[in-house]
Amino acid sequence: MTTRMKEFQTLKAPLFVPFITAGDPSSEATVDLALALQNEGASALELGIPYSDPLADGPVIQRASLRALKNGMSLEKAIKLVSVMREKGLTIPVIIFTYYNLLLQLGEQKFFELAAQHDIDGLLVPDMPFEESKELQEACLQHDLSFISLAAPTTSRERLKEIGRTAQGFLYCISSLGVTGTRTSFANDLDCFLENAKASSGVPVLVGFGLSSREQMQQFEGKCDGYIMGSAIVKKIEELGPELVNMETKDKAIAAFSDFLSKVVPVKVYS
Amino acid sequence: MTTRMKEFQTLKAPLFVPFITAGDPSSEATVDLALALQNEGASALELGIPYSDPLADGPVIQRASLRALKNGMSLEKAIKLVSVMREKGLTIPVIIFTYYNLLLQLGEQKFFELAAQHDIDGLLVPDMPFEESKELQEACLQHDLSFISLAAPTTSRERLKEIGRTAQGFLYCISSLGVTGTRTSFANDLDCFLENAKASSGVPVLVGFGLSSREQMQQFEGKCDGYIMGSAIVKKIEELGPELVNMETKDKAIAAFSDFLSKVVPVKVYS
Amino acid sequence: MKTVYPDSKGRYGQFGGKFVPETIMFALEDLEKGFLEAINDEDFQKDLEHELTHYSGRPTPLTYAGKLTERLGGAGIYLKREDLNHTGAHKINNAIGQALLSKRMGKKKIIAETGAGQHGVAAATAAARYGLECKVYMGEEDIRRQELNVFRMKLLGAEVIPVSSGTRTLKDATNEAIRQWVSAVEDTFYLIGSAVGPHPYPKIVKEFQSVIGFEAKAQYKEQHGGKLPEKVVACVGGGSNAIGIFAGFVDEDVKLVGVEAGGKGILTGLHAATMANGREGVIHGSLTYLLQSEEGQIQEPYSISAGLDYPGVGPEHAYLKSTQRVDYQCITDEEALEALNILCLEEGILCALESAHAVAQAIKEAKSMTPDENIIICLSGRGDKDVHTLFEQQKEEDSHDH
Amino acid sequence: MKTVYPDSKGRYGQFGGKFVPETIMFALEDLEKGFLEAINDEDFQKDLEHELTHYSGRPTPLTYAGKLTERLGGAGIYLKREDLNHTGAHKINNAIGQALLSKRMGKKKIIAETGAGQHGVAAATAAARYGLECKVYMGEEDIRRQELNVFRMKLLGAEVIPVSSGTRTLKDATNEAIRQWVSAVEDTFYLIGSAVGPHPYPKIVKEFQSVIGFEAKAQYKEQHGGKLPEKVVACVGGGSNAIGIFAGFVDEDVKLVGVEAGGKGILTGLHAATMANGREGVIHGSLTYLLQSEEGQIQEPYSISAGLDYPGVGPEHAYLKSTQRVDYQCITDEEALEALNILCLEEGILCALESAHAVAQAIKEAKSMTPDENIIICLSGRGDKDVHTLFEQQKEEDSHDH
Ligand SMILES: Cc1ncc(COP(=O)(O)O)c(C=O)c1O
Ligand SMILES: Cc1ncc(COP(=O)(O)O)c(C=O)c1O
Repeated sequence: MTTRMKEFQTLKAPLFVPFITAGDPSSEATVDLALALQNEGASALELGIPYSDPLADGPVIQRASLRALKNGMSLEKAIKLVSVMREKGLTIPVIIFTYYNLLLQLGEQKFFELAAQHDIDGLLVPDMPFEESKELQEACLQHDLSFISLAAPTTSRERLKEIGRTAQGFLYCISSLGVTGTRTSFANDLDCFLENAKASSGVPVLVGFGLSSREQMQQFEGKCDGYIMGSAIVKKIEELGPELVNMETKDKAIAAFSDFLSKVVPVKVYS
Repeated sequence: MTTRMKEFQTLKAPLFVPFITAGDPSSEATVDLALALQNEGASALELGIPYSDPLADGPVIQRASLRALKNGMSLEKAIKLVSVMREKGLTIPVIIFTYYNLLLQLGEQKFFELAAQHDIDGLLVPDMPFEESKELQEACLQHDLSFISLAAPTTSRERLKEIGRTAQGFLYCISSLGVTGTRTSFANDLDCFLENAKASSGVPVLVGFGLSSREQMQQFEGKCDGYIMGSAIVKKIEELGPELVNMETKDKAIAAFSDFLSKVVPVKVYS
Repeated sequence: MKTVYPDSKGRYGQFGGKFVPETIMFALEDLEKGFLEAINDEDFQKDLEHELTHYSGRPTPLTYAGKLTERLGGAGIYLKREDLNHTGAHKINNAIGQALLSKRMGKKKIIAETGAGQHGVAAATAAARYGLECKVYMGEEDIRRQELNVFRMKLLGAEVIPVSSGTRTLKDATNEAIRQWVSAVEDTFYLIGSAVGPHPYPKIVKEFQSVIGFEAKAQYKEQHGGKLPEKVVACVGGGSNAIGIFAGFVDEDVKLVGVEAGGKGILTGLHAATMANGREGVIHGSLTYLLQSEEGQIQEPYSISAGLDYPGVGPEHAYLKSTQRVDYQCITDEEALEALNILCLEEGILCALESAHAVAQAIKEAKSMTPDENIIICLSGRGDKDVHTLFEQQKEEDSHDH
Repeated sequence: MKTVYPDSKGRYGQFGGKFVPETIMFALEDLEKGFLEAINDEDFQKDLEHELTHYSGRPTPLTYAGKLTERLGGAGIYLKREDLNHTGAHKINNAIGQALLSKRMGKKKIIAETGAGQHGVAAATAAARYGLECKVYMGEEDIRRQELNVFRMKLLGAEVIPVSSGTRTLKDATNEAIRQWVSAVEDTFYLIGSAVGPHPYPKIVKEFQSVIGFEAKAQYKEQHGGKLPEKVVACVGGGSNAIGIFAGFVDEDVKLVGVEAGGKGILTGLHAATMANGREGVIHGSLTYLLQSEEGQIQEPYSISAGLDYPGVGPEHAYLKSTQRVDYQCITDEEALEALNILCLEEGILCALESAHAVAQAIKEAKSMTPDENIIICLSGRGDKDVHTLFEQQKEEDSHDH
């Protein structure tokens, strides 16, 4: 585990982990957005790698992926971009969110080398369930990276125990069935699920998938250690896209983004 | 048998029986054409009744049928037209050439009444083969009409004997397989067929189907008693059609028709 | 009650016969001789059965339509699945039979008529399989409307010959095929597509289609402890699928229903309801019921299903109507379309528009029958060929709705 | 030599597995449990067999292609006639199996993906027959190209849902179906269309398609005094028809050949030759050979036959390639078209463009074999669906000629 991640784990609840897609609307903007997120209280950053076939993502992140792919973004470039962020002052942990195939094609060896060189803290592979991930999880351990595991309301209690037991960094609890994207109602037995998750794991338990407002987060207050927010943020970036890539409007756009964030980041967030 | 038909049977070879479609290009023209045919040496006239589905006819007569149908020609009207021809001086036998269905719908009774009223001499039903025609043949006999039978090169010798034996008016020997229409070569064993036909029948044996020139007829010289000519004549009528229905050009067209006939009627024809 | 027709003249009562030019009489006699020899030849029967089984995929199933039955709440519905035949309809039974007969008679060339192209494709298929040269006569109007079927026949190696006479449709193509046969009888076999035409064609086609009825009967009996169904329903264009399935049941105590195309309704004049609305007449060499003018000119029929719009009907049907052995009914375009939809939704079977007429009639009749009674429908063909028509129909309706 | 894969993780050697979001892991486990229970349940097996026999028309024939064999002058050619199935291809075997499984598992709703619409129609068909609600995900691009198949699915009562993500084709429709499944796993069954996807799908699809192979084997043996053919050839898109027919022969001494779509030629980059030209990667939850960019973005494949242009391939094929048990070859568009034509002309069978790839490969191989050797080709489907493509192709060629 990196020091950054260790620090992250000691932060007071509620933690806040936003997701953005690397390269959307541009590499430069991604750096600025990451910094803005940190400024507005992000505890860590999930940096999504654009993929042609993002099985776990809804339309908002699908569109972001397409835009980023058009900009030539790749797993390797995204990792390298983190060094730029660090140079500009990013200190929170960065978790690379990538579909397995991209990792497979880059090669695990190469990935770990790049991750070390560019100050990466964690890895999340949304299409690599627990059963398939043992080896990769161990390799991450060896390379000081946190392999972020996911659990869903449909995950059986036994599995949840196993997942929780070996979880690194934090445990990503999926708040609803379906893909990423903002939604208004959540799985019913979520409370019970979160209780079990917390009971089984020694790392912070974060809730994500479909969170788009402070009010939604408040439903989970006390039942988890923090929140992950993706589509709502990516959607805002989509809106601001043209302004973000225009030198003249960029600053105004970042300000608007920060303003938006200030309204959604969970209250009492440590910053 | 009518007196006209009896007289016809005594004419010296070669007999010449032209075919025209009633109502093509108009009822009036049909009368004029019939008279022109008589003038140019026709021994009898086959008056074709237009039909929607003329199974035994080639394209030339099919087209004539369509034209005549458009002019509203029917079996009944065609029969009545013969009275007009007679008034204008037609003395040769007239044979009604009709597909069976038209006769069936008119009703045999009605047909015989009309035939008697309008000086019809014979009946030819191209889709009524020997087996099916016994009753009709007898009915014709009773009504003094000659029922014209057909024989083909493919007709077996036995059948030919039967057909010949009961033939009325004349025996129509089909010179080639296929439908009506001008053609250049004829069935091979035609000589043999005609010999058998002559041997088996007591009426004149006429050859038809596909004859279009004097030269073709000469091939059969001495082997038959005469010729039937259809498509070649109907084609000429088709050509002259517009002129035949125009009062101003009608006489010229009839003259042209007569001129054409003078070149195709068999030589040494009795007139 | 055993059937004894047709008589030696090819008559079914007053119907049928051979009303053809003398030039083909010889060929018809030759054909009858060849046919009788063939069906009495064990080797021929074996070949035929082999091909039906191993090439066309017979026996076709008898499918119980459970959901449809439940929806109707009356008689049980069984479907004789001719749609599962190679090329998608019962037509191939006959095409294979006649093509094998042609081969046995030493005729290397076949000719056929076609309307929408179904029989043309079946004939071309059999010709390809048995190494025969094939010419298909098709009305110019039909060629224009059915370019894909024309293309398909060509793929199968057949020559498609446009017919420009008359109304340029099926009846004219049939006339032309007969005319052309006349001029080539020696080496050419005329492969007719339905139980129509001069004797012995209706008999031949019935023979080759009767496999439908005998199979269905055996299958039904096996599924029902030897009992017979109460009713058998089939659509009637020329009448080959109907006569084929009836063949298994006509000598039994089973009600038979033939369904003609009522088109836009009998009163509109736009229909192909030959037996409901035709008069006795001669078409394609056969005396039968016929749609015709007062004076006897043959009229163009209409139906949404191309396979039913024949102005005549096979002579045996005319006879079965005259003896009241078979009940003939009409189904309109609209009713057929609805039945097609229902069958699709309930059983996942997209049937031919022709067959949908039989389905529609069965739906009507099932409702007034009891659940212990059963109806077999002859599902003569699949609806793939009709999807385009249905699609256009839908678009039209949609546009009316707005 | 008995097959023992997949292992408990769904792996065929290094291939296969379940690379899916955690949210569906539960559903996959549930599915595997349900599947294993079903196939060990005699009643289920009886139901399945009943439906295959009495609804879809199995067994499909094994047709000896005598004229084709003679023309080639080499090995004898036999055709396993999946084209004679209800809806015209092997796809229905699997759709019926999975739909019955869905019903047995108490799931009243099914979802399916479709490319050109073949599997969508099969799924909608089975859904109608078994009273399931059906949603079919289809790329917007494919919807535009295949409006008649879309219409057909609607006729069958299915809802067709346009997918606008990615390239708006099959792979995206599959992604979307999986995504949607995630959000409705409780009452919804995902009916996948080929031997692809996360475990246990490849296993399930193989199970339901293996009827092809076992039938073919029994039929061949019966026709040949218990002997086996020398070779079995099948086309490979996702690989379901191939894995189905191979299932009957993989444990025997029979050469197996899988045929991928070579498109316009491997060198042009326009092809769907996943195994010839792809690298290991993950698609739709399965580790397999995959057409992808250097960096791992999935690439759009190309083939004239819509059913073969899948960028991945079932994991068992990847494994069978790695062990060299099966020989995988490529056939170009042009070769497939020629084979389709030849089969049409020689046997009167218009096969699907997909199947034509297998025919083309068999034609190549037959020539270098001896007349006492035999090849079975899996004729996976009929070509009716392709007539329009062939027609346009022909028009294009004709215009080049002038
Ligand atoms: C599927 C189908 N059913 C029925 C018919 C009507 O023909 P018949 O009355 O000869 O069975 C046709 C004719 O093309 C057809 O294609
Ligand atoms: C007729 C036919 N054959 C083959 C295929 C390819 O699928 P698979 O490789 O799963 O058999 C398809 C797919 O649509 C098809 O329709």
